Amino acid sequence: MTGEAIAFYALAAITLLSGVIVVSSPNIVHSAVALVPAFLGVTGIYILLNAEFVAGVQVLIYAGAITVLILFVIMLTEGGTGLRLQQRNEQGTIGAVVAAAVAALLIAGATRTVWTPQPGTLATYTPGAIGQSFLGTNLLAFEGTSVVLLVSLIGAIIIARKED
Amino acid sequence: MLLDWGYVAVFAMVGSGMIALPLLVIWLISPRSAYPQKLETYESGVPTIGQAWSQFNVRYYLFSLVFVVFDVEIIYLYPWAVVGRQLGPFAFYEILIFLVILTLGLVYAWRKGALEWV
Amino acid sequence: MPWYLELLRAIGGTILIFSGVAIVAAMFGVLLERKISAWIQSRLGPKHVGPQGLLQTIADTIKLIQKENIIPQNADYKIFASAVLIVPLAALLDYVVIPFGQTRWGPLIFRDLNIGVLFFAATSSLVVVGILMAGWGSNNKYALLGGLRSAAQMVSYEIPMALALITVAMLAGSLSTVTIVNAQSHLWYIVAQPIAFLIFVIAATAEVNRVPFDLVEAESELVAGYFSEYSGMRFALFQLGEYGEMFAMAAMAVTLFLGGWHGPQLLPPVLWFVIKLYALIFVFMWVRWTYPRFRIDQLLNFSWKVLIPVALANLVVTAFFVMVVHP
Amino acid sequence: MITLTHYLVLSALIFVLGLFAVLTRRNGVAILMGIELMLNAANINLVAFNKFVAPGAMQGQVFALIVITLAACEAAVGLALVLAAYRGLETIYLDEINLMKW
Repeated sequence: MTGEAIAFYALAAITLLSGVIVVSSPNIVHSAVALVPAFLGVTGIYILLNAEFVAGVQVLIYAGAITVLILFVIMLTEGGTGLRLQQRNEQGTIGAVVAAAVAALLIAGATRTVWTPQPGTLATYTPGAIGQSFLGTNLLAFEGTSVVLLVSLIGAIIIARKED
Repeated sequence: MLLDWGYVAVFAMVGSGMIALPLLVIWLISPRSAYPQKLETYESGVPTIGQAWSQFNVRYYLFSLVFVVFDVEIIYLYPWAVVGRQLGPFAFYEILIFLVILTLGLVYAWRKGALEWV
Repeated sequence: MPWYLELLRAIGGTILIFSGVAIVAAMFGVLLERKISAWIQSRLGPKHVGPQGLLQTIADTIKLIQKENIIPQNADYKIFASAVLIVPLAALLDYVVIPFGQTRWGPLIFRDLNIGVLFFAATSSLVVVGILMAGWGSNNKYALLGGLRSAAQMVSYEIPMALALITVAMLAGSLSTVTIVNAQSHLWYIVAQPIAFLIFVIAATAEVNRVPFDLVEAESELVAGYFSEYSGMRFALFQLGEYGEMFAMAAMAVTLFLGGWHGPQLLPPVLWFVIKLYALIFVFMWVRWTYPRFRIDQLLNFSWKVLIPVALANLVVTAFFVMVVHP
Repeated sequence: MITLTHYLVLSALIFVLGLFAVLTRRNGVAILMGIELMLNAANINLVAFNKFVAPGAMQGQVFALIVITLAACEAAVGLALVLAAYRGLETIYLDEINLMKW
């Protein structure tokens, strides 16, 4: 087994195991904390895929910001008082069946399709190259995200604030 | 490049081992003389009242909300900063539009009092 | 190089950095802090263990190892215990990208990553999660309040810090720390970017929760903040994380603004780096024992209404000069 | 040898975990966590296709960054909704928020 394979399977195991904790833990705080290793495992997968910059952003945004936001909301709403409550609705069985069906479909699709690579050598994905792409080809998407960020900031503030 | 990150992975793994080592040592050698009072939550010496896990004020959320939006904005500035010099004035005007739009968000949050600790 | 040599090299480097940080930053840093505070307050400080009290921290460590290992019965054990691992690890990961000096074989750095500065920002943002976990897991009112305050404070000051980092990265045209240091061989960036330097140092002080931004662990209000319930070696590991983070922030400031290892030929580069590092650490400690504590609204206002607008304006002006005036 | 298929299967599994959380959890915050997992799975696909199918291009990574941005916005607004629901209805259990069903 090559180093890449070992790394892939180890990262996949970390991600999936912590994902299972996120999905199944009866304690919502444990779920939120288990998100951190799940995100870090995905970060490792990005690195295996030569996407260094995306990996750095993943840690900064997901592990460092979104998790904090989620933990804050848990502490602001139910805190530890939700421990005794039922965390799963009555759709457990149906949900499992649907999830398994979707998994079978996706995996079948992924394994049976033959992907033909386009010609071209692997680009070096430095931050600089990503910057070139954002300021060149993808300029509209780049400026568009600023509008999305502005709108979601305003919307979230309006929703979260008390009505005066 | 993968070699670099292999180093980082080794750093993280060996590092966690080195942090866990003193914990193992104290688990082996530390004295154990637990009696119930010692295991109580510290509350300035008086008996503990209730759980700490209760609800907190929404203002913490507003700050972390504005933080998340600005943190996301900042990730776009890193690649821009690296190539800015090569691209010249064009890059500057592009980012100026981006920053002006987001500064509107900061101004809005400021005016609406989302940045006030009340 | 064959893979097992690389592996040995990586493990050796890790052990070197960890023990180095534990001894230089945590043990010596605590001693330095006590000596400097004593000097500022016209006291003597630790004096009995070893010559001039030099061995005081070693004695303290031995004491902490012998302490009982208490976990409060109301605590959430899993979260309580894993927070101890996360905080020091996140603090020490910062050292991966810090170039300590220059040797004949190249820069003395654990690994020169392409995204060095971003890596630094990302790992130091992980500390917040560890602190929230410590505060939550303890199930103690002081600890939870300290953890929440700390998280609100640290996230607020992450943004001006990142803006200062980006300003420097723009001048050097790279995120790699070695490239940034090499770009300063003629002119240190503190000369070109005094405002960014000030912002970085202020934000760094807040990130490591030191006075005047220490209301996270304000002794008179919150006992010890998020680590109130941690005793013995666990307490020591939090101290390691805290001092490790402080030295990492100072080392990053040296790397970005004070020319890293550059200096006149009189001394070897590593020594220059250490001298600058300790000069900055001295400033941190001097500030701690001189200024009173902020109130939380002042603290958050200062970040959002002063530092962030100033940092943004500084960034735009710098970008104007870099990209429009001298492209 | 790790191929594109390995990454696709991994991302399918993560996606399904997220989907399961969305379908069966009662807590609004837990559902948002499931959505975050699903977005992560989509991102793995984007980056993996970028590397294996279109190696010369940049688009996969660029759009991964945009998806991360949108995920952050989604989390901010979604959690604000949870907070508002908690303030107004005093519950964040979505099956108890059923005023409109009457």
